[in-house]
Amino acid sequence: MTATGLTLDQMAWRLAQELEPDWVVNVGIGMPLAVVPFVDPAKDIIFHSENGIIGMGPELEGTGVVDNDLLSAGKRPVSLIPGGSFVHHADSFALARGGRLDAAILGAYQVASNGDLANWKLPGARTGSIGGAMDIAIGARRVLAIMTHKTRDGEPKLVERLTYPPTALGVVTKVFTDLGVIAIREGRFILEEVAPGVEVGEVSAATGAELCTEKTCIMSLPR
Amino acid sequence: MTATGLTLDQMAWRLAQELEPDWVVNVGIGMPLAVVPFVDPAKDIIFHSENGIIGMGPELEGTGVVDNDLLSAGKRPVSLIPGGSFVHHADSFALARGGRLDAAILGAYQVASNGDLANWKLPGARTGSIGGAMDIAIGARRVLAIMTHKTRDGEPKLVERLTYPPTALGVVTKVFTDLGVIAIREGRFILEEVAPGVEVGEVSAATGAELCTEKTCIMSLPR
Amino acid sequence: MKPKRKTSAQEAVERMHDDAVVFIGGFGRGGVPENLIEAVCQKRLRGLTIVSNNAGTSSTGIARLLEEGCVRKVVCSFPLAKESVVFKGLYNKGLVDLEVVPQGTMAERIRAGGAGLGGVLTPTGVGTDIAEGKQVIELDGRNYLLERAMRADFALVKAHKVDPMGNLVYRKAARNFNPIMAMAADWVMVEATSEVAVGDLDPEAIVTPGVYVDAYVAIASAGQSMETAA
Amino acid sequence: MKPKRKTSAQEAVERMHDDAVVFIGGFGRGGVPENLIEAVCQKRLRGLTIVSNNAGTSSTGIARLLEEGCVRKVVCSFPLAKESVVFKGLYNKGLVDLEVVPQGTMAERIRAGGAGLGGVLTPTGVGTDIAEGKQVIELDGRNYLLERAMRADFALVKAHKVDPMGNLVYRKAARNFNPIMAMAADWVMVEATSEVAVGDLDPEAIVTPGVYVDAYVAIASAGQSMETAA
Repeated sequence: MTATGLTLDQMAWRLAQELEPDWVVNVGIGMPLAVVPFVDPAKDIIFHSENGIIGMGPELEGTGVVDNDLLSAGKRPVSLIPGGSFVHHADSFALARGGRLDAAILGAYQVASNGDLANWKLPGARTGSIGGAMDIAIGARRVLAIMTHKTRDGEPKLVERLTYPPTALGVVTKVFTDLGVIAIREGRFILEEVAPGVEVGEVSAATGAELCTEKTCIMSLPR
Repeated sequence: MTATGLTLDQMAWRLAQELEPDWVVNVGIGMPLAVVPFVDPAKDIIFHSENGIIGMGPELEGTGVVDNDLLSAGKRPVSLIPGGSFVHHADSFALARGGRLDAAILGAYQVASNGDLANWKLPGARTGSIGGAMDIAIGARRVLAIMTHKTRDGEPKLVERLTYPPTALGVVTKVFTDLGVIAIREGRFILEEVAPGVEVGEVSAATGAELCTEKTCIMSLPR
Repeated sequence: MKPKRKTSAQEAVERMHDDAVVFIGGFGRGGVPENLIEAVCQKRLRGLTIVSNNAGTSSTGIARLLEEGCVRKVVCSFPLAKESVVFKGLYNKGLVDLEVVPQGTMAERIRAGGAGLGGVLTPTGVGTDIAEGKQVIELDGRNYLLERAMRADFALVKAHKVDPMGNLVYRKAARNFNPIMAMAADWVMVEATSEVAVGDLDPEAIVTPGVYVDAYVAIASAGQSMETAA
Repeated sequence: MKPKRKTSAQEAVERMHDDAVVFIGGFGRGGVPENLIEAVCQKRLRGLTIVSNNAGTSSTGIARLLEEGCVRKVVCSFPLAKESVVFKGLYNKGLVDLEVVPQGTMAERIRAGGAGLGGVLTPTGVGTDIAEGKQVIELDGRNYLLERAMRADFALVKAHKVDPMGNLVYRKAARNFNPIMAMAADWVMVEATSEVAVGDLDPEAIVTPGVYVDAYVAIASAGQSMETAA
């Protein structure tokens, strides 16, 4: 059914359009990393990496030498932009919680219509890896979640109430899936854009909560 | 009566002997500043100034030019020792509260036999200047108070219970007055040393609480 | 990264308004943004709450703001310095309010505001007048005061060098409250002694990352460092 | 100021003992004091509680300590990295305890320990499993968790340069937890890539003042920065 939806690259491209010039943005590990190459350099986005890099530059590839002192949160070699700087971990998370992140891009297991986010632990699991997700989700002005619309088993990941252990409550502002762009406002999912070739009704059926589709547009993709 | 006691310079000299090599020491404003010139440079004491100087050097005198960016807490021009550094105010007080100060030298209005310290506000006054005294008194491993044994009106300043507003509770470890050196242990004043020419009974009479004088020695002064 | 707004002192303070809470860096005369303060005076604002270590000395810094009638309340640790004559005059006449905060508690409250925390538990002030009206929390048999985080609408920060990205370094003990105040205000204005090019500041030595800075002025202050003693 | 104890990795860890709580700097492989860790392994300590961001990757860093059976408990934010095979093996067999702490909360708890605070109030973790057993405090209608300060008996710190007074600077993102761990342990051991003379480090750029350092080792790590990619 979702064969007609967006590819990961298309999802990442669409999310990248959401970032506004000069924003300070934290990018989580996993799917969010796919967004970075699509961000227009002319927007002068300042990327924050939780391990104390303010002004993280693009990933380095194929140089053969790895500088372990300059890795992203996903442990991949990166660069520092001119004017970037380094801080220690308490100062790095002070920035994240303190309101200076315009946006955080996070992966998700589930997102609820009240903005609750689950992305660190599976139900019933003994434990999970939180990393910095709880602090970043609670601190960023906007939390942009990127995930497939449904699980591999076909279960909806956009739900009325989380069944996975929460990461943070009431934080997600927008969700970017293979089927469309869903904003969260006043406790409701609002389908702002639907992927080309996908029916609005198909998105509603794949969503585990009420989906407002009154003002849904068809997403414009490049080319 | 206290005409036979120590001069301020003698009190300061005696307190200076108390500091052990390599200690990190905070020096308050007022009477404590008199101690610094008597500290043996060979002890390599590291002076901390609350305004973010770690390794504060001696006061500068008569140079004609004042560097307002390098003043002591008492707003007097100082220097930085080789290997000294600067931190911001939160980090400066983190050091003070965090247990890395071996000693603080503070002036006092009153000291109680349980170690309570009063040094910031007069009784009945609308307000006073705390500065960093509360944090430093609570954080330093040893609080060495320097003050005259009695007020100008002849009232004892070493008391059983504070009548002045407290700065910190149970913190003072030793008091250096014009009449002697008084340790505080297990809620009691212990007269360790008496100033030359002063009678032990005279000190007891000038003290507003029980004074243990069993092991009192006569203070040795230089020359 | 786009350059921050470089401006004049007058333009920098344009968006400041009456009744705002304002952080002002400095300890004694070190690290006081005197040109920005002067611009606030000239704007004739009213009802400001000023958070700073001192209440102004002689007729400089915060004393200027007090003199010009801009200030309703001062939050500080050391209000009654010998030279704080303007403050003492107004305070004794009941013309300005005062909240005295222990210096280390003030630093932590500001840092907590910048760090998105609700507050900190500190042993400082337990059993003193400062504890009045505050929650006491016992942990492992030791008492702590719950001290609330503090944020401001505006911060006036004095730096040594600024680059066009807003990165800051300070000079000696003029650092004091400036870096933590820059973290904890909604709009941060910097007065730097000099401006350098992007890349001139060592990324390892930048104390305040430019993300905290909203506007800056590059101007050498007459009354600042290295003045001739009176 | 007298020089700090300069020593070998073996001598540095001499006073460490079984059942100690130990801070270890690092994030991934950046800023991990690998030589000090190796010395701890060789000392064959038992029952250690290790506080670090990760639970060790492949067979380096904390994975070495786990492999040698030195560790009773790991306190970290990211235990289940793909490469944390040693930890996962032991954890699944019930041979090591785990406390998962959100990364920013871990940083603040350590800093609070260093700053002599009892704890901090953070919005992080409210309404999640992390809140279990913790006091919730409401301020102005927002809920915060009371997170306790954390201190350690020992800290193993990785720095870039050290001077004989113990002053430290770090290299790039290898800074991470190292400076705050150096503030919050009773005995702080530093492994620096190189040693410089007193005065060579700019007083404005020193990140960890020497007063926090008890002993140091100057040694270049094989597996650290600038290794050739596999």
